[in-house]
Amino acid sequence: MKMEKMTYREALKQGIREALLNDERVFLMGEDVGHYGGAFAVSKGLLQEFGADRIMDVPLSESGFVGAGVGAALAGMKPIVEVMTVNFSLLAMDQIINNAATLLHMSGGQLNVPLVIRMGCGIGRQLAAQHSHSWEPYFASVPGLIVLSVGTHEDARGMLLSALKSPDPVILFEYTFMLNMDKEVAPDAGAVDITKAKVRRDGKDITLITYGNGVYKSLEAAEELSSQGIEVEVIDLRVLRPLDEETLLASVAKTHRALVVEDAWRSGGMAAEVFSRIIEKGFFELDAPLQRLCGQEVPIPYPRHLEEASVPQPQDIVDTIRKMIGL
Amino acid sequence: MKMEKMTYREALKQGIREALLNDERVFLMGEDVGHYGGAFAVSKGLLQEFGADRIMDVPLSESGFVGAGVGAALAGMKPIVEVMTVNFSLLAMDQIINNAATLLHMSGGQLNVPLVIRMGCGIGRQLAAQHSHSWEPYFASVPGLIVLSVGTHEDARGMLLSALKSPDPVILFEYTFMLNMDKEVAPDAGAVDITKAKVRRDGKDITLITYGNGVYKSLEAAEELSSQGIEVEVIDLRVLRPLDEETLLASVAKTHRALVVEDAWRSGGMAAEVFSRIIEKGFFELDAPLQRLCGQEVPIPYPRHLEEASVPQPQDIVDTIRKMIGL
Amino acid sequence: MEKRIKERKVLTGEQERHLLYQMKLIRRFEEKSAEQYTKEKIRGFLHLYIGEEAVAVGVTQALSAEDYVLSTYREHGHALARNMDPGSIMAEMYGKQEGCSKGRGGSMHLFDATFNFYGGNAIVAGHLPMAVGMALASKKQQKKNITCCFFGEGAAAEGEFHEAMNLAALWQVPALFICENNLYAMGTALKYTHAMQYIEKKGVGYGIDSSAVDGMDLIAVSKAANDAVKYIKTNNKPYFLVCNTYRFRPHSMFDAELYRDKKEVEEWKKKDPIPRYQQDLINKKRLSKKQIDEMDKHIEAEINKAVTLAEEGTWEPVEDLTKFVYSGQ
Amino acid sequence: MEKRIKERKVLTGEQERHLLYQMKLIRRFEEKSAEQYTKEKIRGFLHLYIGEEAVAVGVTQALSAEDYVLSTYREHGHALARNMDPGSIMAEMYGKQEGCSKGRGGSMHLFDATFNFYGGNAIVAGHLPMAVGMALASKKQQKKNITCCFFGEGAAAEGEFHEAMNLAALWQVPALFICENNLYAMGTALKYTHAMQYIEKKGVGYGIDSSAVDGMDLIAVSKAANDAVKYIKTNNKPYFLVCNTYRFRPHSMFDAELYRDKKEVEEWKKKDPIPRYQQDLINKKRLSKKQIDEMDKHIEAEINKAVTLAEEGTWEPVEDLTKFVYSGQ
Ligand SMILES: Cc1ncc(C[n+]2csc(CCOP(=O)(O)OP(=O)(O)O)c2C)c(N)n1
Ligand SMILES: Cc1ncc(C[n+]2csc(CCOP(=O)(O)OP(=O)(O)O)c2C)c(N)n1
Ligand SMILES: [Mg+2]
Ligand SMILES: [Mg+2]
Repeated sequence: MKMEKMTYREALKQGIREALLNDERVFLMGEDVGHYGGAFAVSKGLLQEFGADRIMDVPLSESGFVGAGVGAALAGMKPIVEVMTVNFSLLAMDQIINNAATLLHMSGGQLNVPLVIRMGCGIGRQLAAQHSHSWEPYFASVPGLIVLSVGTHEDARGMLLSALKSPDPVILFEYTFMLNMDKEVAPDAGAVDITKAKVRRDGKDITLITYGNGVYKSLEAAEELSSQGIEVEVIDLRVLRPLDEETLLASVAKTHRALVVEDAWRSGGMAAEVFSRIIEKGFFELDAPLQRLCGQEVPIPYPRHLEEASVPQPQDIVDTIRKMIGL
Repeated sequence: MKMEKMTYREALKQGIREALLNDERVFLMGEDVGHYGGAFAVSKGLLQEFGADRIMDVPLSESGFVGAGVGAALAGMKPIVEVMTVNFSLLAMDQIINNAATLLHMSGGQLNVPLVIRMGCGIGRQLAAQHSHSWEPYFASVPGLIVLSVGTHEDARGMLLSALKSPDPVILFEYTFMLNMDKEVAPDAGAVDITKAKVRRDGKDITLITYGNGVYKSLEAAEELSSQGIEVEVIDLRVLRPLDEETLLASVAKTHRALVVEDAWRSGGMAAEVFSRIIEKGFFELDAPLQRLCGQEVPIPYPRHLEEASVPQPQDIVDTIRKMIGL
Repeated sequence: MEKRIKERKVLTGEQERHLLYQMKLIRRFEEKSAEQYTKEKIRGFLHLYIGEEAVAVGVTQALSAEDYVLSTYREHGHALARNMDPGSIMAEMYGKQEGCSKGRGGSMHLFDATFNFYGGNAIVAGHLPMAVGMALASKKQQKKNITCCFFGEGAAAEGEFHEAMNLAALWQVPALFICENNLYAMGTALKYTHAMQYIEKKGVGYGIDSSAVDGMDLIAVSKAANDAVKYIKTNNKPYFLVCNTYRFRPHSMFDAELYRDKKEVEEWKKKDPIPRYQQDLINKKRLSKKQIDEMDKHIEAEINKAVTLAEEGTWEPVEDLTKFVYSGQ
Repeated sequence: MEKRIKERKVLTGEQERHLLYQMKLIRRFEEKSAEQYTKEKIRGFLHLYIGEEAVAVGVTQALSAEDYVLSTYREHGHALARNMDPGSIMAEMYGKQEGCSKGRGGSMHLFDATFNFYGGNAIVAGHLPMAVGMALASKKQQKKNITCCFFGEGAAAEGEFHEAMNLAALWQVPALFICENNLYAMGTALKYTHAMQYIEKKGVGYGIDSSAVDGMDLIAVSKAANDAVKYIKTNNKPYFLVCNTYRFRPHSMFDAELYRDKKEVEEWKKKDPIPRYQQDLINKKRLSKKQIDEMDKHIEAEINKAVTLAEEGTWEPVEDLTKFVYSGQ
């Protein structure tokens, strides 16, 4: 496949564009997706290309337009609803959990909700306590949802397309921190598999499990460790719900040690659930306690040095793994 | 101390009454707390006793009145805000997380929010998918909140009083399933310690960690197991945030096995976090994998038999522990 | 509603009798439900619509089969007015697989896609945004149907009401918002819920035309609903209709009714829409004593059939517990 | 606002010059902030208020020191009008410990309890319910202060606006809601945000008296705010004032302004409240050329002092990262 350098932003946009071209039922709605060009310029130009029926600017009313997305999905459309950032998602949480995730069940299987909700997510732009949240774990605990985390450019290009094939609601977390990052992507790369976690780097000494902003940070740390002779297997969870236990357990069965890295608050993060799955089915494979590097238990502070200290950095990963390996 | 038989409902009410008598700044506000007498009759008679300024009926507007509670707390009051049930709390989640839990930090320590939010919670009345939620874990993951789970009559009587002493926001989960249960309580029992988990039953063979609806169910199972010669140590977490690791670790160091029981959905439940704490600091004490009995990954169905199958029952606990012990 | 079309639909005697039949069916169905609740055949929350029948029937008669209907947890009336099978509703309340939601939902969650009946929502005002979205889909698909959304006056205090009304108006979607103002939200009287108690005035803030109607008068509701539907189809805009009504029964089976006077209830019972309409039809010679008897008998038979279906219905096996969480399970 | 008190406060020349001073201070402070942003001294989101100064200054002059003030992420103007120290604000934007929020908050989260300035809220409309609660507390405590809450026209589409307005009206709390209608919510024009674009009409649905004022005219805003405060204190009721204004700058430093015409911006700049008021004072002989120079010099000195304080400020040690999560840490 011919590869091309592309920002994460561009990869996301190409995914949306392809989705809009593929299926007339698809439309994008969200705050500032149209005239403004998207809060992070992801949808820039799409209004001009597809018109106001397919690229809908909505008022500030998260519960309202997410709920409208649920309704439109029920009635035969394939809405992509952008909640500008996860920070505002709490306002729509009732619609997501009590309606989107629950209607199929409450109706005894009659009503499925083929809705995709995209949210910018995460820390890293000095946006402070109300604008730097990592709430993937909340959504990942909800039966009825499929929860995806876009940790790489490949997934930025393809996950939306896969999500749109789902008859059930999908939450797609995108990471604003990565928007300007350039990587090689196949420009005609299509939908990706959204049932599996992915081994992003093979290794034999320890398993590092991560997602989202953690992926490139972990790969960076793994490179550094490799130069020190430690081979880290890096797994990108990708699908936060339902979790792909198999891939995790297979890796732990090989390395016998695991570290989970994430930006989300430590208590109740994805790491806790990953620990539990490994304990339940892979306990006797473990040579040492599982460890986690998570977000600090603090609302994210504004100053750069404190913001950086709030979430694991590549050097923290390197240091932790060296200790775990006994160096 | 003279004991008296009292329903869980009555114990809650006595707590609220005492709080109102103790401090003029305290007032109760929530949907139907006044004229209706409380959705579950907990506040029946209080409007008549304390008047409409202290017992305020509010319109259906969860974000509005919870936010008003935050504001009133900022301005020197001590509001007890009742969110009728946790099922409606998502509508107020932004106020709880982005304001109540975060203002102290964002303001650099200037603004504390001495707010208590009570919510009816849990499963057990055939109220189906939108009315049977167990979302303690969401709140327990939020820095800045103190999260309490009222699993016994003693705590029903005293926890609110303790919560009102906190300068920081407290979420108090009450369990509608227990409202009519009768137990012995000291009628003059006051505030309880809200920093510690509590060993509700001593045992040497296995540690059972639970909270909320799980407490009496677990004690019932423990009695049954005791008659079979297995001594279960039952720990009621009580304080879901910040978790009291010490009590957990001390028990595991004694029994070397642990089971966590809760009604909340399995993925991302409290059990996952409890597992993690034990793994991190007590891994080498463990003789066997930690196990958990949690809510099934399904919106709660209406029919009794399916509802019961959705959460762990005493018999499930007995069976699981027997297997864990190797019987 | 300046531009509202004044033209009236004239009903045949048969149609009129059918509306009476529907109101009576709802009434009897709910009385039976209360009985079955007392026998513990039905559990959970049961919210009766008794007293408000003219609203569901009057509004629903204005709709076509293609229109989408959404309602609250107090939705037996709407489901029956929509011609859903009483048996499938009773079975649902029993929690049986033969129920319209396969027993998963119970009283608060009636769904039947074949009748375009979309619930059965128990989060107050949670369905309003969904209704806007369904209407938006119709507009995008150039369908001719409208979306009709029922909710209480209590719901109008929720932020979702505000957001949904504004979105509907902005997008000019074919949505009919029906506020059933029964003066109470559980035990909280209108005056404690809204600073502006003429709910229809809330339309102003959204540029949505609105009106209020006596919800105890089937003829008035029917006319208002017909007008509203015409308005929506002619103007391609939403409409907001407030039906002022009253529930004769407690909020749910758990309610001790401490918040209202028995006398008030008795006063409202004098406005009972069923005897009123029945008398009206008798006066107009559209209904004979014999027809009434036949109707009542027919209803009794329907109710019995429904109960039998529910009684004989089957329990879903526990092994299927986690079905219906994802599609294709 | 029928019952509105018509009495006018007459300002002295000194007071008038102070208002001009405040507007200019805000303007220069923000121009400096933009500069410092470009130099990467300030990071995160920076939302400038330039163009809207008459609103913050006109409204705030009507308040007393005891009144509570809440605002949005676009709150430098309000903080400065409230007499908070420019240095503590600049230091906050630098992220230094000397900042008004100890550097934890940045531009979007200015707080200063000594000035009864309660932020600095970056969730749109999230502070409206809080404002109602603060006013409620004043009422319960029989304090005489009011709560003043600033927000944008975009915020008025959120459900929180609806809930807060209704609660304030129901409880009759002393709250002044100030909608700064600058015609855009980020890049979304008023017409895409509200079906009813006369925001003040939304008061009707809550039974809240309201009015709109030219927000580019300091005198008009001041009068309207004085009237509103009197109204609130006389009637023990909330009031809703819409100030129609415009932001001259992009929404934030990230905004490419694709959504509006340069010409539109230029048109609005002609209404700039600062030269307008300055000329007005000159015409009225309340202000001399010399006084203007002195004022400008003074402001320059203030700004320089603020920058120096920020530059010389200290970083919080990383070890303190988890401070301020719970009280007493
Ligand atoms: C968001 C939410 N808050 C609270 C409740 C509890 N509750 C159920 S019905 C009800 C009253 C609703 O009143 P109204 O909208 O007037 O409808 P009615 O029951 O009178 O038909 C309340 C408070 C709920 N189901 N959802
Ligand atoms: C709940 C929420 N949704 C979205 C955003 C992103 N956002 C920040 S400011 C803004 C526009 C607000 O417009 P308006 O209320 O008119 O205030 P203005 O910025 O014009 O002063 C948006 C959409 C947010 N901060 N909070
Ligand atoms: Mg009602
Ligand atoms: Mg604006």
